[in-house]
Amino acid sequence: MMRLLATTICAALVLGSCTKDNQTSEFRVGLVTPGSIADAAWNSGAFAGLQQIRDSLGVAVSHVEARTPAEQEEALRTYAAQGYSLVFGHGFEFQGSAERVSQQFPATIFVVTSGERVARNVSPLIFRLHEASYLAGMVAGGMSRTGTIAFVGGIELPPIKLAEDAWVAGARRMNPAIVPRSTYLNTFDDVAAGREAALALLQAGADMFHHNADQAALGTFQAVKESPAAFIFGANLDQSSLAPERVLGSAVIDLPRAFLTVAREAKAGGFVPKVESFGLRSGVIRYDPNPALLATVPAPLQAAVSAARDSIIAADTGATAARPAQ
Amino acid sequence: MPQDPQLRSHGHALRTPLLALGIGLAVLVLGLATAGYPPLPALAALWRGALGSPDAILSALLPRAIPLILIGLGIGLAFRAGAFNIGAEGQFYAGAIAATWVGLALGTWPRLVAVPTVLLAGFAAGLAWAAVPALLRVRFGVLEVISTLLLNFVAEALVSWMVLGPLQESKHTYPQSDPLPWAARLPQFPGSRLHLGLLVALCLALALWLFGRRTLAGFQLRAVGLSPAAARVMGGVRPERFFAAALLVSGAFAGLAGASEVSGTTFALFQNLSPGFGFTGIAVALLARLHPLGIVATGLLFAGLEAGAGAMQRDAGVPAVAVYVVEAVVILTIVLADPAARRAGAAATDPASR
Amino acid sequence: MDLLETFLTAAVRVATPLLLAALGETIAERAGVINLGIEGAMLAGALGAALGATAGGPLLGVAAATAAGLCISLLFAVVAVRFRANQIITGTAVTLAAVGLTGAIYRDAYGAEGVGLSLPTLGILPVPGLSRIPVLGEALFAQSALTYAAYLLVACCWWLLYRTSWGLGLRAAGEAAEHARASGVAVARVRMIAVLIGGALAGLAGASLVLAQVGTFAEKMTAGRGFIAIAIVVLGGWHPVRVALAALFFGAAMALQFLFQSFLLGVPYQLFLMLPYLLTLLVLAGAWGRTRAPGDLGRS
Amino acid sequence: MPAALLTLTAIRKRYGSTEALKGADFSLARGEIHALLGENGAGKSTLMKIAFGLVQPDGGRILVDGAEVIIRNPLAARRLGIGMVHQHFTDIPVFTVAENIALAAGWPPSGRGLRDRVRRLAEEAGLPLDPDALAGELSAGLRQRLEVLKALAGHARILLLDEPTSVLPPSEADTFLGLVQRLRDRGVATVLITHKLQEALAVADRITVLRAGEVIQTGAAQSERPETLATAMLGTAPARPAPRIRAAVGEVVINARDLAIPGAAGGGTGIRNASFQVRAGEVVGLAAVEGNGQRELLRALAGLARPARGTIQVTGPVSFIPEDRTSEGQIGELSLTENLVLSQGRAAPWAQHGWLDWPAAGRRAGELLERFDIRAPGPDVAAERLSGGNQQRQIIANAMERRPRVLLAENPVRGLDLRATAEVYDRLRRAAAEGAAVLVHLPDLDDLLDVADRILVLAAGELIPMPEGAGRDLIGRTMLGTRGQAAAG
Repeated sequence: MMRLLATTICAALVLGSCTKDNQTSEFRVGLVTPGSIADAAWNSGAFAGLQQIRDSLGVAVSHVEARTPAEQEEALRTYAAQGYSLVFGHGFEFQGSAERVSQQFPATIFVVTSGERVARNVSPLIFRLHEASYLAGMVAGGMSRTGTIAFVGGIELPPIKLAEDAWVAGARRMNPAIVPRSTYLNTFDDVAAGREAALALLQAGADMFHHNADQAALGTFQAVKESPAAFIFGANLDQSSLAPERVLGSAVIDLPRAFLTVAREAKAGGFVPKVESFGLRSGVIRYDPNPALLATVPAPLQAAVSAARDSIIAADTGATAARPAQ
Repeated sequence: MPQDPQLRSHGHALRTPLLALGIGLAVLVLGLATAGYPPLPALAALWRGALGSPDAILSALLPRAIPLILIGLGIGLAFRAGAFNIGAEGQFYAGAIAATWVGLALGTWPRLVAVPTVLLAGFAAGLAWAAVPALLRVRFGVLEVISTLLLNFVAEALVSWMVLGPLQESKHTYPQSDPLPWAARLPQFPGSRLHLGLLVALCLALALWLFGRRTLAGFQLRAVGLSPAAARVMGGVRPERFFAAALLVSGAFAGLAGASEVSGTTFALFQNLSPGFGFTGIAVALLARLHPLGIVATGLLFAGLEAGAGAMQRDAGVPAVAVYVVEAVVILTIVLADPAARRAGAAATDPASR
Repeated sequence: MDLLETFLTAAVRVATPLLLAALGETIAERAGVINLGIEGAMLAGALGAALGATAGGPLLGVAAATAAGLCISLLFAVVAVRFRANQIITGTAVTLAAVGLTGAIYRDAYGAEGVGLSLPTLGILPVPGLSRIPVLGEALFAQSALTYAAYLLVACCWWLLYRTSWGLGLRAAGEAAEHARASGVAVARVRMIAVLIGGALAGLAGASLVLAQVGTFAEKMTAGRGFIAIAIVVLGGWHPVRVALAALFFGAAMALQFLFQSFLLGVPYQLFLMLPYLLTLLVLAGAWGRTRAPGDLGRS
Repeated sequence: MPAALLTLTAIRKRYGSTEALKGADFSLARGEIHALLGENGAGKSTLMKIAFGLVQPDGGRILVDGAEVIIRNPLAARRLGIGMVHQHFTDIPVFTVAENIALAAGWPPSGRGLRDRVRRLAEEAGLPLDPDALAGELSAGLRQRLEVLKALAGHARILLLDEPTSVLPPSEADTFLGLVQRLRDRGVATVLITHKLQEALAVADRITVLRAGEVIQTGAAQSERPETLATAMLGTAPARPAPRIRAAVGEVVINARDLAIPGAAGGGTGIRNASFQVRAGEVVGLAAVEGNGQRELLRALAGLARPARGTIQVTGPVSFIPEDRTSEGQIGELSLTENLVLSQGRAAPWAQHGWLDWPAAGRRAGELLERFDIRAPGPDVAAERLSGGNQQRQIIANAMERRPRVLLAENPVRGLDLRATAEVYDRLRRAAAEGAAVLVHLPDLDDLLDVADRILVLAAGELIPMPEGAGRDLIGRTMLGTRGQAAAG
């Protein structure tokens, strides 16, 4: 058994050195997602971005799904070893592994979505989705009849917690007495959990919902749809289509646009690693109201939301703050 | 010299796994072709990802194999004694949690002392986690198949609490622990992700092989697994002791795997540390007919399949889910084609163990 | 609706898929087969329900789910019963295959990036009169048709196991296969059918998850409910009525978890996630630990 | 001669390399008791399992009522009116009597209707039995009664009894045979498989002798004589019992005082009170009806069970030969060498400080093959590949290898043919001659009287020593003594 093993490994090493990876100088882009790209949210948005890079820039792209930290690091590393020029690690969890891998592969640019630190060739991509969630919260605060609003989160990750806090702050601005409730599902997969959480929150009196739970939130939409007086705000994508009668608006990250911006810059050469931070000002982050329900939102409230958006954009100096203040 | 029955048919022992692998690949090719992916580039990618370059071997194949081998060794031992441990997943997390806890506290220790201490912590925690089903079985007659399964869910909730609570990193934002200090990290092979855990796994495989083949206790353990009644009546041993000890050690090995993963690969605790090692480990052990050296080979096989699957996604655009089907087909072919693997399991699932 | 009623209603709703799957597993285990593949059968049922409902409404969804569960468990039955391969390992592999297949088919049918499927669901059907009973009425009798089906199936399973000669033969096959054979029970066939019934019910459980609970499909959405069902069977001592109570207990524990989170802050919610499993272990170690498993369970 | 009820013609059956049946013919007439006589392994059970659909023949024909039938499974057999009582109990221990009968008869197991039906069946057959009792909690005699009821439940006209008395004490065996005769009078034709000549001669109308898969002779019972039957069974004249070696009785090596041992799960009385001594050099017989504590006593002496009360002093190495060869006496998957290593534990010369010297163990196993005349290809062959007699020789060899001061044997001849049985008895006597104290339990009282120097009776948890020279009748009555239930039921 051992001898066979040794022979196999030796043979593989020999063969391996023959079939050396074609390390061309061609510009190639890799994407590593922490979950299924069929989630209609965080990961599928990144995949859409990758495809846009392929179509707009005419470069070769590749995608890998890696669910555990070990696999994620391996995936980043393998792309770099194969000579990819730009590799996206789609989530804060890639920060540590990107930093480790980058030291060995200085020629590759690593972009960590929702990352936090800049290294020589590691660039975090920060989406200030909370700016849009804040606007959604304002609408919710102004519209809530019960005075209770609810947030359904997947796992308590920093960007998700930020979005929750901004949502609550927005609602408070319109109604200081608002009661915020929240539930974390500890999963992004379990749709039924998303629905049960929403039903419990409805019982707690909530009539305005926001989420950041990817595909598990599909259950939240379902619960809201079945409850007569409740409304929900989408996250990451424009989710109006999930429940056209009940989605007042969505806090949107235009991932394709952001990915394309970064890739174009990298392809042009002279990419300087920095914190790429996108807020409302960039147009990558948007609060998209559902046009079908726009009429139900009182005009003064709409005006207040517009004003708030303008002032957030005005306050954004374009400087690349490392992290938005918490 | 009387032969170890496990080695009696050398050629035959290898034939079935290879056959199964062949059939698994054939099913993969068929599936790819029907789904519209050109099979040849996909297979080429599979090879590249698993064994295609020194880098693939050192940074993808071998690091992936380490936890699989360690867990497989433990499960193999437990099954031999007739203890059906399907809780390696939970024991792995218990080990990872303990190793992180200890590792974070040892920043100032010399590495030569700190690393073994970290591994030992994982070992002990896995053992303790397995002590619950062992105790429940021996004292209360609760089937370990059930209790180990239940404890997996508890461990998953526990690790989730740890990374958001007591062990959360110092800024209290990310659901992960602080990175382990350098002193608590297993040394890595320069320029690769391969770490010293492999050596530990190989040594343990060798030790287990010697234990099973050359020691009275190892032989008695196998006898207990084959027939607890005969081992008790003829051999004068206490089957429940061997049963419990095997369950404990098997948990300890899974805990050690958790420690080695934290200390050698991820350097921090995460709640999604395991992609299902505990269940793949069962396949690894059974596929090798519970033979410790065979487990090294089958651990590498499954690691190769998974590393290759990554490459199939990367280079050939094959969806990630395809690899689940391939693994399933390989396992099913083996249990179908190999009466010995079938029997190994049969003895192990005998819940009565009377 | 007050808090208690909401909680009880949620408990029954959450318990329904667990109960359906656990009932099926009870039958299989009573025949001596432990089928870890029901997690896969449930997932296949969920996808079947989604495909069926997309094509022809909720009823077709239910039918397709049952068929999908049946297909997956047929694979298990052939390998583990016909060829007598190890049941645990076969079940694990079958679940793995189901995860892969459902993912591939889902991506093929609805696109690689997924969609937020919104499926026609089975609505709530309050039973006239009964649903007015204070406290429990709403919880037990204002549910979807599949919950009532589950109640009915509890009675059916009980009747099948304890009141028919086929059920007697099935229990004999699970207790002592050799002796049952000597008494004229066609053990392999009985086990095969028991596994298929279990698969069909697991498929139905998937349907209830998709069509009665969430109205959508997502990859791996069963999230371990099949394994929980196995724990429920043990907790219920392999008896349909007690299994139903155990399923309700698990449902209640899960519902409680969400309720607590939405009302209490600062308590680590993971503690609630652990609760049902720890309680099951305690119960197993305590009074019900004496409940005997079928004598030949797991022996192929 | 009227058409036979059941006819088996030219039945052939092969298991791997051994030919179990080489074209056997057998016929059962209406209303007769037909004894099927033969050594173990002669093919008696296989022939009857074929008639009951449990085994499919490789060739030959089966006729019921003169019409050819194919019996695919026991269900089909039952439809033809055939019922069978197996050598071992085949009930489901956790089922009630009623449920067990319903299972065999294909009746729906619903409550009161079933209970009445079972009660009626039991009364008609003259075999009263509580329908609600759990099968696993019945005494051996009652459990055998249940087996017969199960066989009769489907209106059986043909009853196949496979060594039905082997699990019964002498008096219950007589009762049972009386019952078979009563059933004949009600029109049930019976095949009685046995290897006991006396039994066949006592109740059968006709006797067929099977040897090595072939029918040697068949004829009316009145015209048979034991000697000719024995010759037909064995092929040669029966072996004469070896001359008894009388050893010098030495010191006390087993000393038990005021023992109380709880009964094993699933029935049995256990031991309530026992004090006795056994000396080196003597063979002591333990006479007891199944389930009267002999199992518990032997196991306690072997150190496998702890007494609830009292003391046991046992000197020197103890060897124990359990009743169930295949499940306790050895591990079939392991080789002879490995079984030897297992049985010797850490005291063996090849186990130094816990490390095993396999070559040394293998050499010793080879020597034992020769010394104990074990016919095996070599010490590396798996124990399960040996014949029953050779397996038992190997178990005895392993037991003797410990050089026991105390040898405990629990029915060490189960399933062995006459020659092998005689050889085992000889080994026990020789062990005593070499200075061991031998305590042996045999279900057959005659054999026990043959082999033992003195008898201890276990009845209802009490140990009663028999005076030397006590006769069969006294011992038999003592065995049943206070235990009325077994006889009356």
